[in-house]
Amino acid sequence: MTTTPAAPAANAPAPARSGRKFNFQDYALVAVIAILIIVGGILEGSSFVSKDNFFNVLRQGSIVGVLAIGMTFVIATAGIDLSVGSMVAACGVAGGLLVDSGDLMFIVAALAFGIALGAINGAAISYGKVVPFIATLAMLLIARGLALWMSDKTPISLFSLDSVRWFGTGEILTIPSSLVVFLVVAAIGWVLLNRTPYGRYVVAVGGNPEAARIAGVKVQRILFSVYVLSGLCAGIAAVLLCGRLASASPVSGNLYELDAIAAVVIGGTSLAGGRATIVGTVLGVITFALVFNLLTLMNLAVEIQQVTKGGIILAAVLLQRRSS
Amino acid sequence: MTTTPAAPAANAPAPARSGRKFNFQDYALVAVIAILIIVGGILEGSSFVSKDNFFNVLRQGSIVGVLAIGMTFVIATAGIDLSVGSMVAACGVAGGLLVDSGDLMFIVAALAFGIALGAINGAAISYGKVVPFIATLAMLLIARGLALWMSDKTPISLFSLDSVRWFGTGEILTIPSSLVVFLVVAAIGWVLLNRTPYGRYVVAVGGNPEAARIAGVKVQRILFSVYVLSGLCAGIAAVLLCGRLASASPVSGNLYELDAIAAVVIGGTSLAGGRATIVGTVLGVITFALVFNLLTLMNLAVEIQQVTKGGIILAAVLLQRRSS
Amino acid sequence: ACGGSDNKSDTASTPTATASASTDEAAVQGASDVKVAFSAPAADHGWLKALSDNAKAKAKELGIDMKVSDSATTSAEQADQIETLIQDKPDVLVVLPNEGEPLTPVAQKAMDQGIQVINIDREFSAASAYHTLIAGDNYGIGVQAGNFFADQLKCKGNVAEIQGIAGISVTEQRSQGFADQIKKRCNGGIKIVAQQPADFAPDKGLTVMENILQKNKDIQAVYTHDDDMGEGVAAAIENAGLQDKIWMTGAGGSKAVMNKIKEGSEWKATFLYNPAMSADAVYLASLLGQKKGLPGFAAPDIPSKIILSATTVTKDNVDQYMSLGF
Amino acid sequence: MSNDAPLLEVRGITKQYPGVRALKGVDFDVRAGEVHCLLGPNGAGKSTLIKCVSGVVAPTEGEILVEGQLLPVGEPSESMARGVGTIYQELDLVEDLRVAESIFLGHEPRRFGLMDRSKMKAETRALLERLGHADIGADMFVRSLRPAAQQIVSIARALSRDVKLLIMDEPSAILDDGEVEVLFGVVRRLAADGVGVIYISHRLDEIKRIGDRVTVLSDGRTVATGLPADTPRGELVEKMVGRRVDQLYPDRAKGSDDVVLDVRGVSHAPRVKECSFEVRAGEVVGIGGLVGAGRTELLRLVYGLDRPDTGEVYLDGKKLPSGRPDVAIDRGIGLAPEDRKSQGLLLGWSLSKNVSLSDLRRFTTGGWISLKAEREATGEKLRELNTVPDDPDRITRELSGGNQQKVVLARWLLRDCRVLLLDEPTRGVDVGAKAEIYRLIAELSARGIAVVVVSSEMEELMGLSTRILIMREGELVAELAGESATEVELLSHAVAPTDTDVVLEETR
Ligand SMILES: Nc1ncnc2c1ncn2[C@@H]1O[C@H](COP(=O)(O)OP(=O)(O)OP(=O)(O)O)[C@@H](O)[C@H]1O
Ligand SMILES: Nc1ncnc2c1ncn2[C@@H]1O[C@H](COP(=O)(O)OP(=O)(O)OP(=O)(O)O)[C@@H](O)[C@H]1O
Ligand SMILES: [Mg+2]
Ligand SMILES: [Mg+2]
Repeated sequence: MTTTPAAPAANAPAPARSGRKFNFQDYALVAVIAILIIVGGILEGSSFVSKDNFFNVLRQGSIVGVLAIGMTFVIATAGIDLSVGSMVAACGVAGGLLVDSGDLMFIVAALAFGIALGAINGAAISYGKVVPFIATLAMLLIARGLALWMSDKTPISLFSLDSVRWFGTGEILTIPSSLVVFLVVAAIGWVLLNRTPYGRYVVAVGGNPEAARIAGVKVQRILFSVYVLSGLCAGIAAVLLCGRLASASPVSGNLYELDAIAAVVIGGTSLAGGRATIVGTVLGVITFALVFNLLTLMNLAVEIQQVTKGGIILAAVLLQRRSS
Repeated sequence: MTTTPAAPAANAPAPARSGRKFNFQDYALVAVIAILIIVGGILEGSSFVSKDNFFNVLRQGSIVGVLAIGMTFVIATAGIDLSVGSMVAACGVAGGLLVDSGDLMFIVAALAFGIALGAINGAAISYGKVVPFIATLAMLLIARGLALWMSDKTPISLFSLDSVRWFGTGEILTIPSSLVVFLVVAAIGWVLLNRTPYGRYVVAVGGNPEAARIAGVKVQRILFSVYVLSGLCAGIAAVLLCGRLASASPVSGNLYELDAIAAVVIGGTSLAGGRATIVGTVLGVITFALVFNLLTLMNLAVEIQQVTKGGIILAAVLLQRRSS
Repeated sequence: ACGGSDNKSDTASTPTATASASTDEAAVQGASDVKVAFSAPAADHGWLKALSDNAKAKAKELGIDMKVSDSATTSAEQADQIETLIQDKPDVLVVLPNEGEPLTPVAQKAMDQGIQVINIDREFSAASAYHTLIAGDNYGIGVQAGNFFADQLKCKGNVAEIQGIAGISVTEQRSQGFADQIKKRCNGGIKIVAQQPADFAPDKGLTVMENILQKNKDIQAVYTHDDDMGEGVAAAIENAGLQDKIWMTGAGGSKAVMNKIKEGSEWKATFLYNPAMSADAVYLASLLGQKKGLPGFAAPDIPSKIILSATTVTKDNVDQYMSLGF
Repeated sequence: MSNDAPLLEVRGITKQYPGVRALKGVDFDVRAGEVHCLLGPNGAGKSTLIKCVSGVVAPTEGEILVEGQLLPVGEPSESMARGVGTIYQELDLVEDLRVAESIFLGHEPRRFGLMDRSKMKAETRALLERLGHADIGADMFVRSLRPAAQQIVSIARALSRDVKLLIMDEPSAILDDGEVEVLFGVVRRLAADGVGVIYISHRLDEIKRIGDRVTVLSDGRTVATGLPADTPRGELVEKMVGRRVDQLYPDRAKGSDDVVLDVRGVSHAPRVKECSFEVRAGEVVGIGGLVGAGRTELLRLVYGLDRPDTGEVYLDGKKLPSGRPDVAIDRGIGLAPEDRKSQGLLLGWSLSKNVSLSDLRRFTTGGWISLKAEREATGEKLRELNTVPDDPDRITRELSGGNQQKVVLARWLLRDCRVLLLDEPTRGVDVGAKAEIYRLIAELSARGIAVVVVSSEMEELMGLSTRILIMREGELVAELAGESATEVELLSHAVAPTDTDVVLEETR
């Protein structure tokens, strides 16, 4: 094989570009988290910096966290799913209708309902070619309406479902079970995204759908699937939430979509599609949960909390920019 | 602003090449609106199909409508402004603080505050390079926090401000004044977008920022400006809303951003940027206002309303697809 | 500014001395030793703000260093906040839950850990999840309103009902009480021709009412679930120039609305739902933390339920209640 | 399959785009083991034809047979399954993926349901080595590669499947001579193994080096088919353009004495090092060099798109602020970027809007754009360039590659520039249009405009330039007079001294 003299020039800047798995943005978020912990430690001492509280933070983050994993896939395709919050409520209520059939049926019903709603989103977007924003906005309304209607506008008590409640409040080797679920979902999400052909297709569809189609990727099928995935995650989140509250409330999950999207985006996944990181999403979820926890501990008035939270988000992202 | 006779004249050449300007999507929305009116007429008769009610619908739509005009520019650059709802509340309260200084000061303060908040958004996004979603999400929190803080969480009565109230409740030649304001804003927006270099630049930045920069467009300045514009529109919307309520409430404007974005997107402006239509936005606003009005008139239970609203949105967009 | 904290070491060392003092003072004196935590949904609305403020003011008055969390906008968030609060092991936890049902488990958890829970307003679904409930009477508001409408309209006419947030107990109870009472009193004489939620938001109240007025020109009165939201409804009525034809009522008891009732306007009444109940709750917490009963009560323990009556405030008695307005 | 049945047979294909009939009944065939060249002017329908075969677009009428069997249309995965591998004209990679992932997208080797990444990487390395580019790392992101390297990845991708028919749509447009030679080696070997190849190019000299047969397409029809590859160049050109192109290059620009553009010691690590040069009014300065020498980056620095680490640019003796292309334009500089698709054009816009973007103020009175004046002026410029179509309301995306290039040029014709920077202005442009662009450059310089042309075609530089600058690894290493320069001379400066002999040997 002849190597032409021109060849070496092609890779000149290459080395700098390689080790990009754990990228700058991730590092920056780790820094943000570290700063939050230090500041929190100074301001609030051991009520903030303690194993107990950290588990508490992580357990709190796990519900939005599960949604954010599904959302990462959706956003990787340059889509968006505004309906996850409402779907959480609808899935919980759907399971709650079967409260007398026991724990397993609750879980099956919640997940199945999530998959079904997600499939409607997916069908409208991939086959119906409706813009994701509009399709999932419609689903936001529909799922909330269904939740209210199925529950007759009253929370359903799940006090009798011990296993479901365990998901919200139990522990595995001192680790909160909802955190374990979140980590498992995140791990599966990571493998799916980074180690399977499916994950490559998702990113490819988001990055350049036409190029993906040319390469033989079934673009519509991939688009459809990510919304189903997001619906499934809503079902899982519903189980965690209902377990935590021991009831299925039709008004729960409100605005979770914003939290989930924000966590995904701050983690470094691009809303324009084509770039996705599960590690970043997990860090994003932790960042938001920490900020929320810290502000609660500091006991600031709600308006000051809001301004501070907004300021921290801006600062965190600006810090990311700086470092990358 | 003087209306020169040149205005209609310059419009003239359009018909010759109109194929592109008033596109299929717009026609489809006109069809959707027609269907809504027919269905509404059948179901609700003259309480729906009446000049009074149509003016009512349009007056109600005008607040979100003004926001949607600003949002059209933002989305044309492939951005998004989640903060408009909160900014409306903050602008109203900012004006309300000056309630004793009279109508003019109220209006000046509301608009100035909107411009200021918009400028913060714009600076963070264009110069700080923060993703619009995150920057305006932060502003959503900050503006709401400011509104609560400045108002001490209590609505401020604006009963004494007759001119401000006129914007909400007055009429010009039997046309509700807030509708007139909306139409004027829309007309200015249309001219700006379609007939001035600025509008071209906005769409160019959304379509291909790199190509726009190479062609000499000052990309950052344009990005900055659209958020200022959106902030200004929030200020105008605040004047209309406060005028109607005769008070400035810190909790008002909640979720207006979703309504505004939905109206823009259903109107045919692409969330990916590079394509924008003011006519579509106006039609989108009217569509949503009609749906809401009809559902309220029908006095359906809230859960059924939500499901129906979601269904109508989906159907409307699917109809658009079909016809284009 | 309050004596309680000055005497802190005294009271702690000589508990018998306080017992001989008047019960009320005794409560105040020992209060600063009681660790109280307070949780309520985000105080971004007039009534909730008043509720939080009253609790904080009372705590200050009693010299209690009270941990407060009042920024949750969802039940799950509030559950999280309560989890955070009980990590501090307070003696008493005062909670106004966003929703009763979903927050019962955390309250139960607190009780199980030996933290006494005082439940404000929205009742937990298990009696074991709280020591004492102090609440306004949402169903009672509906009933009072039903009575007021029945009297004013002489059991004949069309009314509209502007509700709060669909699917939460406050809304459902205020609605149910009203429906039940007018049915009972008038048996169909009063018709609810429109019934729509407006999420406790004035701007939504305005829009919803405007639409309702388009169709229902023959409404005589409007029953609204909240004073703040009602202001939007009132604006719709005034904007349509119907303030002489349609009257309305609120709920809660804000100063602004009481003033309007006094002036004479479309506002005819509001139904007290007194946010001072949180102050009472904090006071009860201070007693509970010291294991004392209610002064003047024979029972040695705090009652398990205190339901405040839903007083009807009209032009006739508004002056009497003005000071309670928020 | 018997040897005489063609590998590919296209029968009566037509393709109707909204408003355009791109193919008007084309018959075409490829035999196993041959390299069939497809020629034709811009917009002839070459890309459309091969897209029908590869399944990217569905033909309106007609049928396609592969090995005698009907091919389902409009489904890329079907075509690939039947052994059709395609290298498209426009880069078609997902830039967000890594090299190995791009190459195996859609047919990843798997193990236990997961991607077998080590196998993928090993095969990627083998493929890239075969193409002479062992230097492209399997783990690099496609986005981080130069266009030429991306093209190599595209080629590797087509070869990563078992192809029976390999389609190449202008693969050489952004490769340098050495890379093209390696590619030809690979193609020859594949053909020897019985693979049929369709080869599209505007570089006519390549035809006889690689091709067996030639088909000429023009305006959606086959105008000649089955020509031998050694058909004289003039004849091919005549068939394509419908006329003789006697003189490709107009008279050489003379230039004057007044320096318009003065670039002083501009550096931008690591691609541009201390470059200084002057351009005089009425002069055409060519910049040559190998692909990746840093020419594009140099133009970007002059234009103000990037900020130099050191150095200044003077226009008419006045310093240009760095990082301000808008100021550069105001002062009279224009740039036609190398990658028109991603940098030059808004593909969704009409031609008119694309042409006028840098000079909107001309049509604006009282803040109001006169659409009529805009359309007239831009239409005129498009016609001057013989753009097809020249309707200013057409959407740019729908134009063929060469015509899109003309739209970019029209923008700077509209604006009266003092200095024009043209980065590979004739890339992907047919001979006829090339001649027009050369004529245009000559006209502009005759009007006193200073023109800088970056090109990878040495012949073009020699034919056009008053002076030729040679860039190597970020430095300007030589200046030659356009009239007297020879290809060997240019090349010897362009490659590093130690490699000179090798290159001269290989390119002959
Ligand atoms: N998507 C499209 N929509 C409408 N017209 C199109 C589209 N794509 C191509 N065309 C038109 O079809 C014709 C053939 O284009 P094609 O790209 O096949 O030309 P080509 O021979 O490959 O030219 P070039 O040498 O410039 O690449 C042109 O007139 C072009 O404008
Ligand atoms: N390794 C690289 N990674 C990313 N972009 C690169 C790389 N090398 C070059 N580029 C970009 O690719 C384009 C061409 O590169 P450069 O300016 O180095 O070469 P050139 O001499 O213009 O060669 P070419 O013939 O490829 O245009 C420029 O836009 C440059 O910024
Ligand atoms: Mg082509
Ligand atoms: Mg180049």
